[in-house]
Amino acid sequence: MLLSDLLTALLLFCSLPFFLAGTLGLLRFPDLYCRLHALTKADNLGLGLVVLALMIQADSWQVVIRLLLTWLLILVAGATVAHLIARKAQQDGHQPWRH
Amino acid sequence: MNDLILLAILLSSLLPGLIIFTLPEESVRLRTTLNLTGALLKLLLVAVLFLRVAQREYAELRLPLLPDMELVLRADALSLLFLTLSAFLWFLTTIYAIGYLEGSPHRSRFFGFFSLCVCATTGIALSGDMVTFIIFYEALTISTYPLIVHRGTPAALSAGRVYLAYTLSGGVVLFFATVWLRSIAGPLDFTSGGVVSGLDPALYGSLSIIFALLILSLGVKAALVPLHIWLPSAMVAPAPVSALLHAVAVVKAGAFGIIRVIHDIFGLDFSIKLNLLFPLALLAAFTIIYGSIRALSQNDLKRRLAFSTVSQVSYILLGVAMATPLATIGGMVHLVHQGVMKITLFFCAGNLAETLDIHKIDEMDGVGRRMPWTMTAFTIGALGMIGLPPLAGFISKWYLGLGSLAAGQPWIIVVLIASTLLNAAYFLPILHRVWFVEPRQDWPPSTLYSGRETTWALLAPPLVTAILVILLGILAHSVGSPLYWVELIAAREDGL
Amino acid sequence: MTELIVHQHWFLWMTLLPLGAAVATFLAPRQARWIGFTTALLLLLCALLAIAAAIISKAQTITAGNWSTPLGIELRADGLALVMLAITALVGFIVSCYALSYFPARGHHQSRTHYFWPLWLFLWGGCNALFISADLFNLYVTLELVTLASVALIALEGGKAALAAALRYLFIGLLGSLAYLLGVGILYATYATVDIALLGDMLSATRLNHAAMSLMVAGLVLKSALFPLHFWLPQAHAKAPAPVSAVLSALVIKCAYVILLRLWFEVFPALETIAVGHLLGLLGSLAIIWGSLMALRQERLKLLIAYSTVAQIGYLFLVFPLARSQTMAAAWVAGVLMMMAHACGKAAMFMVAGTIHHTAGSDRISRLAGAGGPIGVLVVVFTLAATTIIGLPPSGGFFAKWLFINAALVTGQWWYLPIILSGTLLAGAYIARVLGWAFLDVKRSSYPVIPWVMKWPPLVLSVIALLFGLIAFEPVQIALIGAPVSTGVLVELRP
Amino acid sequence: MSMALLYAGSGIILFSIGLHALLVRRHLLRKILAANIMGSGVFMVFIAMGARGDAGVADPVPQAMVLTGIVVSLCFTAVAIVLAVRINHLTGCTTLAIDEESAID
Amino acid sequence: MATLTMELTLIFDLILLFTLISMAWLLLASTDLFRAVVLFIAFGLLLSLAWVRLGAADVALAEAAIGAGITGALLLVGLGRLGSAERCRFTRVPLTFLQRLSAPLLIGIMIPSITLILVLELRLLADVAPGQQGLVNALLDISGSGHGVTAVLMNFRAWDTLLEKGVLLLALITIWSLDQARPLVHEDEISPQLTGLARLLLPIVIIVAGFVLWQGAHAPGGAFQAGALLSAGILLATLVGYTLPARRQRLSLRLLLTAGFWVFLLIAATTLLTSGYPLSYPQPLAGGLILLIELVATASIATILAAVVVGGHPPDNLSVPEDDSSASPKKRRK
Repeated sequence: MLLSDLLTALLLFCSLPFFLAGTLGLLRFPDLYCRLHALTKADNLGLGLVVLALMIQADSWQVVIRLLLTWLLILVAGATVAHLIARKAQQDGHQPWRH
Repeated sequence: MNDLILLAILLSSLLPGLIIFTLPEESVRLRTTLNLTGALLKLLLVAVLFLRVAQREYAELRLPLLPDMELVLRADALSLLFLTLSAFLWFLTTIYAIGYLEGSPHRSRFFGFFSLCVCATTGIALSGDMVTFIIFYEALTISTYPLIVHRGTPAALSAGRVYLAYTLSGGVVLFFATVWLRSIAGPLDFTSGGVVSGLDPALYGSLSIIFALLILSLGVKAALVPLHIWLPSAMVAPAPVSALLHAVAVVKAGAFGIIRVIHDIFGLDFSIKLNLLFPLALLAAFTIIYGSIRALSQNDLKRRLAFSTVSQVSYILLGVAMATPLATIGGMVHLVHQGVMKITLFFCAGNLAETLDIHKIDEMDGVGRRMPWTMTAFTIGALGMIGLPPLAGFISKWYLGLGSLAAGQPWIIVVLIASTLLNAAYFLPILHRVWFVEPRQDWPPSTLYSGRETTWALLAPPLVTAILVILLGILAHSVGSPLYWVELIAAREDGL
Repeated sequence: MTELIVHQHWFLWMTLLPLGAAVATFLAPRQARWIGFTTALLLLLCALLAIAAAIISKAQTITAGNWSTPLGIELRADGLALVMLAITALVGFIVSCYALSYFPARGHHQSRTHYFWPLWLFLWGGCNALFISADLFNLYVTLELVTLASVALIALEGGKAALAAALRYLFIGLLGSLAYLLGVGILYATYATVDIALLGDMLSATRLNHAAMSLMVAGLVLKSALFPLHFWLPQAHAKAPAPVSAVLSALVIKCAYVILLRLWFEVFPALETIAVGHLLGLLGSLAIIWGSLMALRQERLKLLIAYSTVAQIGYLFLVFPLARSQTMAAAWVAGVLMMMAHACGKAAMFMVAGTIHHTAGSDRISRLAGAGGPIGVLVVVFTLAATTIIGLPPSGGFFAKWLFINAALVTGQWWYLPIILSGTLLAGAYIARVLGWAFLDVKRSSYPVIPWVMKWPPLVLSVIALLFGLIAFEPVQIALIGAPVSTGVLVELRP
Repeated sequence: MSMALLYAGSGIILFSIGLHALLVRRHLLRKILAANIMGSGVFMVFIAMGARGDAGVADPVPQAMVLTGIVVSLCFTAVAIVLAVRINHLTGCTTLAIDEESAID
Repeated sequence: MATLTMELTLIFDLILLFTLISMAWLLLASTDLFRAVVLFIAFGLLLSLAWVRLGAADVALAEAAIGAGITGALLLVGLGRLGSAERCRFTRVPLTFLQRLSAPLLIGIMIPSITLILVLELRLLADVAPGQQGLVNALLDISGSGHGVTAVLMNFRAWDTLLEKGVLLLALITIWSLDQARPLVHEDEISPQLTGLARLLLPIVIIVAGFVLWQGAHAPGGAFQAGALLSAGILLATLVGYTLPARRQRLSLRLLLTAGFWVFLLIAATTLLTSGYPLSYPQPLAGGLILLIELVATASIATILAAVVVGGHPPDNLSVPEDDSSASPKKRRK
């Protein structure tokens, strides 16, 4: 019982840096394409850790599956949306950032 | 007990009016038959009612309007006086109007509103309380407007505007005063002796104000100076309409209303107690003189007649205001006599305008040769107005005089004499021109009218009324004459 | 027979029927006109039956789903609801007849015709649902139904001005109803019910309740276009198609006002509302004067009529200051009379304006020159309808003003007298202006022939408007069934 | 002062913010947003007041009312947007500031 | 410990409310409308969080699906068609003196005072004031629904819901009467990835919607949330190029759109005829009737919401009209 709580806490703490990084990237990265990276990569990973943490706390298999499904859906949606944004940006002629 | 004959009398002119509205312009015969049947039917019904009331069985009809408010139609002797007058004169005026407007546009509209107008007048005569009276009084205002502006000329329209401005303002004041009185005194049925005499003396102040408001608002239609402006300007209307305004409906409605208020709402004694009548007498006297003086300077025939009306109608008010039996009789009988005389004059004026296109007095030189009958009628009417015995006008003036003596107000004699002289001063010159001056231009020949001086429809009515003027004077004391009837009223309802 | 009359809840059918018909007309646009007309006819019938039922067995009350209050929603056909249902049925029927030829089945405005009927039937159903509802939140829903339908109908004309007017009206409606809803929420927070009767019993004069009342009253005042919140009305009512203008002026305005009456006399009597009443009275007086003056200045018939509506709304709001303990009935009845009379008169006037626009090509008042002859019947309709707007006897407006003046005299609030009287004169002036043009005799090119449904139904309505005072006794008796005021309408002033 | 009342107060504030914006903003879309914010404020008052049941049992009635209210305000938003688009289509305006006088005809 | 959690929740509430209020202010004040709309969607999501905090899960669902979802879509589409520039602000009608006077009066004085009074007065209300939950729970088992909110919506206050369905249908008719539908996307803008996502998501959406609907019988959820989800699915489909397969006169579509309302209406009429009360379901049938109503309602709501977002009546012929570029604000945006 205590172990599971500890594990959850650990996972949650691990997820923090990713979210932090994602947010930082979103704020600080030079152009849209990089920001998309920050969002889709870091945040999704952080979210995955959170989901994992919650899974441990879950008391039935349905809940576990639901959580997993949620994460997968978010991954797919995030990917597609990121792609759409990038595509639109390209069409509108946003040049990728270079040194 | 509800008496449907009263409703029938109203409908006898309302229904024809409504039907006529929907008639196309062309269907002259149908319209004429409708008009005349309506008028005749009304005369018949009124005659029936007349006999009933003569035997003291008063008809009454009550319909609920609101909780605690009723529409009351009642036929007493006074209402019969006005009713008979208007019914009879309307019959003549209808015939006259049919002849007068032959071939002119918008006749359906004209006769429609014409009938509504008379329906409203009948309602005024028959109304048994203040609410009903106001309803028909305002209905009269509205249904008269289209008749005044009938010609559609800018002049007619401005006359109509003036008319509406005056009568609507009067109506609003009347409305307000009535609501006020109603909320003080409760139901306002016309009852001889009045309904307010029993009230708390604390209210006498507001009662006096209400009385003044009522008289003034009704004075607008009765053309009391300075509220008379609309009347002379309304003479642009066609002659039948002028007849209606001056003799049958509008002016009379005002005078009648004042009589009602003094006799049946406030009651003669109570009015005297509030000493409200003397100012009215003064105002009436002033109006008489003022109207006659203004009439002197008018060159337009109908305008002169209009101002003469202003002065003549105030005889009625003067008589009522003196509050002695004889004077009251004089005033009330003048309601009828003035009507008959004045309608004669307007018919004649209309004939001149219609047949010979004469409107100004200085165009009338020698017109007596071309239109002897019309001018004879005119002469009789004019002499009647002056008060030449034994014509109708003389009777009313005689009684007014006696009344003033009885009332101990001899100054009124002076007023009467003065006005008589003024009447003579503005009528005799016309008569002189008509009969004794050589005609300036030659008139359109009478061959258009197959030898007659004008069409029958135009000629008959003035002749009838002229004869009536004589008869009213000579047979003043015979049973059923207006004088007889008025004495009956005085005896029966005012207990004088 | 009486069984049938009493035990069927006709007033409920009067809400279900038009809503169902609205769906039907949407499903079958081609048959819309006939479905709509039949529905109007049936509604007229239902109204008579509902009144008959109420006369036999007083005010009918029924809870939706048979769940008693506070949980359920109470629907009732008391006097006020009945007369409003009836007047709506009457005006609605006439307007439907008129619309039959105003929105032709063929022609390039065909789609307009197709959408008019469902929208108009939705509006009708919404009004009826509103009149019978005795539940503050349900009133909100019905009010929104009415507002949305009105917006759609205003926009139906399709011009940019009409669209702008519609959108402005939408925002106004939204603002008003949200303010009202906030008030409802606050009341629910305290009393855990939104039923009018229960609230009326429970309410006490706390500051929070006063705040709630102010919010609700403000919202409804905005929706019923009381001066100075009237700015949206003239455009909205003048730009809409004529039948729509008629309905908006005659009925939709009254919806918010009916709720206001219910709140004032049934929910908030426990609160000190004197000050609010005086404020409403002041605004009403300003509305009377301002609206009439603006009407006097208009060059276009529909705008003139719309501004006259602004003025007439002013009279409706004199009810609130004039309803004191002894004049309660007088003021209330005056308000109800005014509503009914104005509904008939104004609807007829707007229809005439529409017909004149349709025949003379424009609704400029100057285009009326000489109309007295060729299209005289329109002028007659206009005149007859105008009598009630001016307040001439024997119209309903006359007796409403009688009661107002009576109440003002008895409660000693004399300062309303000049307002009422001058309002009457001003109304006379702007009506006379129109008539003056109509009677002006000029030779003009002949008008196109007017289809009879655009002539006679308005005439009927205007005749009713004129004679309403003579037949007012029964309607007032019906309105007093289960009314929140004691009978004894005319009050006497004794020192 | 409990959480429910806290939320209710915030609801009032949201209402006022929306009201202010609805009155002063000109762009139609902003007005629409403002109206929605107002609505949310009102709904928050409802829900918060319903949430004062003992043992955290919320009153379902205000919730049902708010569900109804949300739908109604959605309907108004949708209609308002289409109207705005139409107006913009005809006049090229995104505000309600079209000149009334020229709009008479 | 308990006090600590109390403090924490209080802090959380404070933060949430502060964020909500400041967001509302920001989005209404922001000059960039696109930003405002995005903020509004975020506002909606946070609001649903607030609903959860207040124990109103149904409202939270509805807010997320409608307040944030559909309304957001509507606003974005509208923004796309309107453009964010304020045009024609200078040709306003000259205000009358009174309006000019009343505006600052209203904004400067009345709004703050109203706010203050209300907040101060609300503060004085009881912290614990049970509403009607007792009554509702007592009647729950005869209401035909295991869930309080659904019971109120579908039974106790079903009259409201009936009229509300009417409002929804009315909104659709209004929109159809105003404008003709224009495509949300042009053929060339459709991306294969989105199509793939749609293929993946649509079945899931349908399942979830069914789940939400069925769940509404005993837990948060119900017709409206489900309908909103479905409509989102439909919109996704339209975004990847499926056009509404409808001609304006096609009856089937209209039947589907109106079904939710007229079925409800029919039930109201029949119950009125049989029992003398509108919408009083006979006891054994109550659950079934409610389910029926909700099923049909879900279908109608889904279609109506989708149609509303598309905006305008379907074209008379299947060929989609070209957005006439002359007045189209799209081109004018930049």
